[in-house]
Amino acid sequence: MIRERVAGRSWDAKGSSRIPYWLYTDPAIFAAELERLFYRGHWGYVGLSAEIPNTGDFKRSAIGERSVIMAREKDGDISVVENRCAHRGVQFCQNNFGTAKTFVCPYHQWSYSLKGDLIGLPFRNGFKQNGRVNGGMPADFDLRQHGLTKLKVEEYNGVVFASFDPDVEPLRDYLGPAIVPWYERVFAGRQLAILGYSRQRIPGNWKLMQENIKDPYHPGLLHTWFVTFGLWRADQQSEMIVDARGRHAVMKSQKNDGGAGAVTAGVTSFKENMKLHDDRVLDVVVEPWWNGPTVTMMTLFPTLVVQQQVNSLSTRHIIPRGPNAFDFVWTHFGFADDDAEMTRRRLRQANLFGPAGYVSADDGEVIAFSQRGFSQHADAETVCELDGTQTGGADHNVTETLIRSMYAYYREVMEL
Amino acid sequence: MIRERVAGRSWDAKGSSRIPYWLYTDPAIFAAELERLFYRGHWGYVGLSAEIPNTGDFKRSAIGERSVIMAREKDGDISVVENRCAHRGVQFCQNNFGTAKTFVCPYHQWSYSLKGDLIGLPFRNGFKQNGRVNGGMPADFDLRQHGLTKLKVEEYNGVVFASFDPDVEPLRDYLGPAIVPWYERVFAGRQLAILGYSRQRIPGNWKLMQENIKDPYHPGLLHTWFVTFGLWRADQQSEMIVDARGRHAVMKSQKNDGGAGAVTAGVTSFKENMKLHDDRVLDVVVEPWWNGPTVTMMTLFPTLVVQQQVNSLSTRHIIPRGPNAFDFVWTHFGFADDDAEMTRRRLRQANLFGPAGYVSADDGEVIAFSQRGFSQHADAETVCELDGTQTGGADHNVTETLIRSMYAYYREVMEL
Amino acid sequence: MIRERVAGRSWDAKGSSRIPYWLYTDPAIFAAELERLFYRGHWGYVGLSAEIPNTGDFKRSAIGERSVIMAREKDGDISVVENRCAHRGVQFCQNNFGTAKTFVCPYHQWSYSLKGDLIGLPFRNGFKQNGRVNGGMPADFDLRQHGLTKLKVEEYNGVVFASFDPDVEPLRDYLGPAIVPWYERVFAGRQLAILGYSRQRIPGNWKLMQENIKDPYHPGLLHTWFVTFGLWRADQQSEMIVDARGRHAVMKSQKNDGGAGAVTAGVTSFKENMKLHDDRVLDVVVEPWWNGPTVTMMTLFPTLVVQQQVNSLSTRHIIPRGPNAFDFVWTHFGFADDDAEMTRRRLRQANLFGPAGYVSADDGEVIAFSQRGFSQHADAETVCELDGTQTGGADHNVTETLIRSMYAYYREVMEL
Amino acid sequence: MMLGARVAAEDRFAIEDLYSAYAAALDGRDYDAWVDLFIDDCIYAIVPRENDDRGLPLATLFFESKGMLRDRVYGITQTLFHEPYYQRHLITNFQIREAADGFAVEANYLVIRTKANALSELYQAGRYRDQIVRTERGLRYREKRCIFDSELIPNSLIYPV
Amino acid sequence: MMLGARVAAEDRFAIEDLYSAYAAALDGRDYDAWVDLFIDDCIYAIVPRENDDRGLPLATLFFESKGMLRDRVYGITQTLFHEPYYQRHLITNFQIREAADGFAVEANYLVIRTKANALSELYQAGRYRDQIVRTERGLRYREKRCIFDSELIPNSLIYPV
Amino acid sequence: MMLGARVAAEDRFAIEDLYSAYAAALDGRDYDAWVDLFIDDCIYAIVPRENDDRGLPLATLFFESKGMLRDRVYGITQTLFHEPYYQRHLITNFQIREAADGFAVEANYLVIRTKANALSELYQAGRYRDQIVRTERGLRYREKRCIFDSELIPNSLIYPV
Ligand code: FES
Ligand code: FES
Ligand code: FES
Ligand SMILES: [Fe+3]
Ligand SMILES: [Fe+3]
Ligand SMILES: [Fe+3]
Repeated sequence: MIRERVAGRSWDAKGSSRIPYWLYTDPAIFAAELERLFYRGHWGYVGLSAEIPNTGDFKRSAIGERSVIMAREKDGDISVVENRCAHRGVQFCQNNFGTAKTFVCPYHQWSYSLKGDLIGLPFRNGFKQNGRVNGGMPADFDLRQHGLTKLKVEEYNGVVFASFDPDVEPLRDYLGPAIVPWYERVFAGRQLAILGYSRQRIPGNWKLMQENIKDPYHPGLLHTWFVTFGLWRADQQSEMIVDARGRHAVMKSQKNDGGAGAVTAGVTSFKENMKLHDDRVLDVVVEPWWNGPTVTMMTLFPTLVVQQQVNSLSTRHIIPRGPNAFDFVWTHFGFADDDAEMTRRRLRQANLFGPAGYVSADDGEVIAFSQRGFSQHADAETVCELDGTQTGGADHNVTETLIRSMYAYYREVMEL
Repeated sequence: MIRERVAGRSWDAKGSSRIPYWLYTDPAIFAAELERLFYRGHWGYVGLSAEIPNTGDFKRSAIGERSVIMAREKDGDISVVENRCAHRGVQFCQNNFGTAKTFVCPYHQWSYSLKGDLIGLPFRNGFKQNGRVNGGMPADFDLRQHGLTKLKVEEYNGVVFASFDPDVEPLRDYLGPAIVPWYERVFAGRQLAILGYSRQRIPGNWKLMQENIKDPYHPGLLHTWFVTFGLWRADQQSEMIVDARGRHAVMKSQKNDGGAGAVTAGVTSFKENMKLHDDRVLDVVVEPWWNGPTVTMMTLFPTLVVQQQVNSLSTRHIIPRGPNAFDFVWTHFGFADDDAEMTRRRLRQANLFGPAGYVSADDGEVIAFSQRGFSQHADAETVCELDGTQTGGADHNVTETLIRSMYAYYREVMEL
Repeated sequence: MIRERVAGRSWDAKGSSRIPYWLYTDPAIFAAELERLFYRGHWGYVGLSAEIPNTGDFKRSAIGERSVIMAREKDGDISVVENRCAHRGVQFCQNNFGTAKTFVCPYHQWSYSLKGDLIGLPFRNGFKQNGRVNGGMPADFDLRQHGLTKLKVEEYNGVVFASFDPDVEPLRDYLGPAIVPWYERVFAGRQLAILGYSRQRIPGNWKLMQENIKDPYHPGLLHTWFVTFGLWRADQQSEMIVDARGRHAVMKSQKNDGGAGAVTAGVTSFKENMKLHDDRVLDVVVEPWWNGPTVTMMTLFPTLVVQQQVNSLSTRHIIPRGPNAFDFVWTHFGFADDDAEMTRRRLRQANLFGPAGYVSADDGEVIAFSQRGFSQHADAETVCELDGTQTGGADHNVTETLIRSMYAYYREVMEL
Repeated sequence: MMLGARVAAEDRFAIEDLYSAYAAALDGRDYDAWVDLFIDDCIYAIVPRENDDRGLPLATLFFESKGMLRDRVYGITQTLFHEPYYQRHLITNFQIREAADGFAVEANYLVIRTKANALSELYQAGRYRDQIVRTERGLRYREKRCIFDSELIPNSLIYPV
Repeated sequence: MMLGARVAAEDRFAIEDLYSAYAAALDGRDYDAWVDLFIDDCIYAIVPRENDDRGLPLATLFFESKGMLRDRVYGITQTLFHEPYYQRHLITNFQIREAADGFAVEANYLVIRTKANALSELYQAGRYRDQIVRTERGLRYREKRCIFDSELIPNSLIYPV
Repeated sequence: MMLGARVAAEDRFAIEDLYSAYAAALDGRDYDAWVDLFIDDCIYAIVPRENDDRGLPLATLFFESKGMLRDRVYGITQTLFHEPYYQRHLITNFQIREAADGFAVEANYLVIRTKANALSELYQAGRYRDQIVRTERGLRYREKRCIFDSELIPNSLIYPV
């Protein structure tokens, strides 16, 4: 009966190391995910505070399949509302960025405050003509009942999260004590500087991107640059950190000099003699705030990835587009007090990332290939059993435990 | 159980002033609409008699999702048949206009009269070879059982309507006494002259266009030209006329000189200082047959809009393309006895209408934005309560009563 | 209850001469077809042995909606495996043709033999670091349980067939004694020479192509070249051969000189005065192996058409793309011992075939028109009653018996 | 067929430059620059190919003076609410014929439309049929007719093509 | 690479005009004008890029004389039943090399297809590989090979590209 | 507006040839030929139009030397696993301005992508903003910026555009 509630599907395998393909392709499962993972009980990434520095600035964003707007109010606070008119449903905001005093819906000019309150509407009290009043809204029409959907909002050291669920737990509790220190390592409250955006539509299920960044097994195998130049591989000091619920994670590691070794034996993607003609792309400079790790890849379930890979920093926003695709929006940033050299460095290293990046273009490709594999064999299942079938963290990167942890949590919340 | 018949949906709200979003997005609802609104009990617009002046002329058109052909027969009558071969389903006609003596299906050359009767087919009686007969259709094969689907047809003062339902009421009864006079005001039997076509595919549910032309609230708010130049606004003598069933309507009004006034207070789309560099687009000349109103916008449920806006005349054909889109085909016309000046005038004023028109391009835009809003929040509902929750006509335009009237009728026919 | 199993549909008409439109458009029916016709109990065409002449050569192909790879192993045998990694589902092969020693999945470098056995995977036994072993697969992980899906394969005189069903009957039994002689007439074991490929995506249900090549009624009516030049028409000695199950068929005939006759009376596609400006396209030379027939069109249910039309030879591979489309891949071939003249002749005659061919471009068109007809009237049915309602073969071509035979078999297997 | 018509190199280049400026103005959203490419007494029409083929006079947009072009610019920047989109023009395969005081030019065009957060889409393909005149400011359009194949317009047409 | 090859301005213009006439003829459905752009002893081939890349001789269409072109015109106007569609050609980025009695020319092309009551669609992208000769009637095609990327043809190919 | 800028015929042709060679190199997968069209000390950037419009410095790819171009060629041929695809470029409507030691050139471009067993798709539309210099080997790119409208990239961008 619970099963009924989730698309009449039943996940028979025990544990979370065998994931049925239909979990990635079934529209009914996807609909249930929107309800249970995106709109209820979870926080969604909306943007960076630095994107709307001034009063009235707004950014159009999304949580799940719903368009939302984050705006900077007079008091400096940030509000997030759904981009949908209370009158007849118009998605009134059609710009990704802008500045406004109020939101006015074009169709009939109902106007809302940036907070989402309905301020007024034309002819609410009718129109006087020949000494009589025509039309108007019913006497009992209550503006307060017809505002925009207001989301719960938390800005946490420069990052804005929101939730359609008024009862969602506080953000720090949501992240949990295991994740918070790593979150605050990157977002310590320093003023951020936006470097720019990359956008891609990946023809695969959104969960595959969460898996990808919870998968420390693949970087040293799929990505030549990682294994060859030692940015990520099995012979490094790594740690896999996960929150108590198993949904969020941090993969941290320490780069080494790369080159041949036990770790590269038989790895076709390793290129022993590879030399860059211009290695400024890898001109890494240690930053004091790193305190050791050269890379921390953070997955904040379900909508966000936070990347620190040497000097390159970005948030990556997951916006699902049905079960078979998602948009992946990269916001590269630095710090307001970076000098020109450091900014140039971050921009150069950005060549490794994004839809064309040396170590991420192929992530989008393999995700697409997985989705195709799923579509051709609905009842098969993946096998995520590297390092066993247990969940939780690990002090090395030869493991799929973070993926198992996520799906253990997923089964619980999805009641599957 | 009735509910079962209509997609297992239940519309709980009372009355017709709150419309659930799923009514615009659910494929099962759409399938039921095709059956109950497009193929049974209703008349559909097919074209204008002037489009097929000569014997054998045909026009390919559509009702709902079915391709139909209207043709001029020898006796001058007009027949309408479904564009689908009785043999193996081929949509045999692949031109929007043409002239033919018979319809011949390309696949096996079954041939039909313009009336839709099966005239003959190759080797019906087999083929004689070596003194014996090969193949042929069974002895009991009855040509009369294998004609094209013939639709019921009525031509009414130059406009051709058809129905898949042989039991549909006569067209004049269908329109009803409240609508007929306004219909005959535009279509008085004068010979029409076709000026040309505009076609657009609007990514929204077909009902949104019926709403748009039953919505006298928006023109003076969304459309700068209307409010600024006084073509349509709240401070005019208007009347909202509706048939007894609530499905058809006429919005009539009388232009004024526009300019600032109570009606423009706080209306951002009003541009007080707007002056046209070349106002020939608004060179309006009163025509005797108007008898007062400068504009009558007629909605003939479910497939047609008839526009008279000053000197510009058009029929607008609604052809649904699934729940999320429809094609909107404009046929601009004048009268055979228009002089060159009047024809030029109608063509100039056409700049206000169609996919690029100053007062209609944005209708397509807001309809698309509504559809997006609906898709992101399946269980919300629109609020059409301007001027109350009652149905019926009105003697002003500050009202959403025509929309409520249409949905009251809709609930009845859809048993929702 | 059986009905439940097949999409809750019920085919009420008796026999197989009236085919309901929903059989061509219902996604649930299509899903059942994949299971029952493409993945179970049937053989699917994969390619020609001549396409992978050398050890390690592979070709990517498809059966139903599953991507498969056929490869030439060291021992010269041909293996066929599903293109889907056992780890996390990646469609690892992204080239239509190539040469490989092993298949390596890019994501985590699991590597497989061409036979589909899992050879190894990185860090299977974990990675030794600081005197301890990190990760690795569970002790009980059995490589043999995690190979690629291996298909049953038979190469039959140069043509490769495969099946996902290990219990499928032997290929010769599958074809049956009525078909085998005609199969072996074209594929006698002579070395084939690949001339090239044509690919088209036809917006119609895959069964319509099987019907088209089981339909000897249309060629002399739809295709001007056939009736005019006598390549195929009703006044020829033809034979319709069908296997015992009714699923496979051969349409054979003997060209004549064409021109006017009883057979062309009233056939609009016949062009009495048509003369080619350059008739080298029809420079036909009889080949000894024909033993009479100038044309044999073979349909091997459900995936293959084999064409011999005078000197032009091709296999045509049917790859369904949902209920409303299929890809149609033509592989034109000759024989390794053809002289240059004969090769040029086959290439010239190829102008009659493929997506642009004089006698096949319009087959794709009418199939698309049928699909449109089906979509607009879900509950109508086709009428395939030329030459009666019986099934089985015929000694003439004025018949739809082969189509009826196929659907009699179809109803049995689909339990409809 | 215009094939082989002789036009001076200078003129060919000037004509190509005019079209490049036209594309750059629209794609760069510099609508005043766009207006500036027409003479005062000009015609600008966007016409579905079917109307043109069948001799039907209706245009999707029909402007008879530079004033009307200015009014359209006002409309798309101030009055027509719409979802903004990028345009990208590809104008190719010119056919040039000398005319009384300038040139009759035809060319094929393709407009790509890109909306925020969406894939680029093929918006409109068609043919320009233009009259170009010499002015002291260089070549300008006296008449520009955009006959478009893409008769089923994807929702709306806001900007000039 | 052809980069830098010197070709007289006159010739460049004449070649561009030939391609413009080619596009205008096909897009305007003037098939006789299209045939007229070839010499009698010509070759016209439409070839999937994969066959060309892999040295496979099969063409989608392969004509070896002007007669065969005429037969095709008869086919598309009289015998091949099909849903009619508009074509719109964009031919760009010419690479021209002088040859014995004319020129070897390559260019990229894109064909947009538009059917009635449907949106325009990207039909075929590819590259022309042509041999052009001087005749007293001007430049004409001796050989035209259309090597197309769009190997998966959207149903059928009726008209020349 | 560049309208009317005077550029010698020779130079216009040489510039067009450079772009034709550029398109031919990429579409023909001759990546060494592509690299060869740049000077050693060059800049090659692929930039989303929104970043360019808003003054944000991030590029999708940003290369500052011929060495980096060579490294990209190594990447796409040796290290980046991807589904191979054809590219087809259409580069049109040049705007040319004389500059110190060469030319500043802008042009519109469209790239069509075709993958095996799939229909061709509109991959990227945008505008080139380039600096071209004279070298003894002919014209070469000193700087090439590809500002693309198609900000939502259909999965990945592997090859140069
Ligand atoms: S829909 Fe927004 S104001 Fe009416
Ligand atoms: S399908 Fe129409 S004649 Fe056979
Ligand atoms: S998915 Fe193939 S190796 Fe991991
Ligand atoms: Fe990765
Ligand atoms: Fe309106
Ligand atoms: Fe056929």
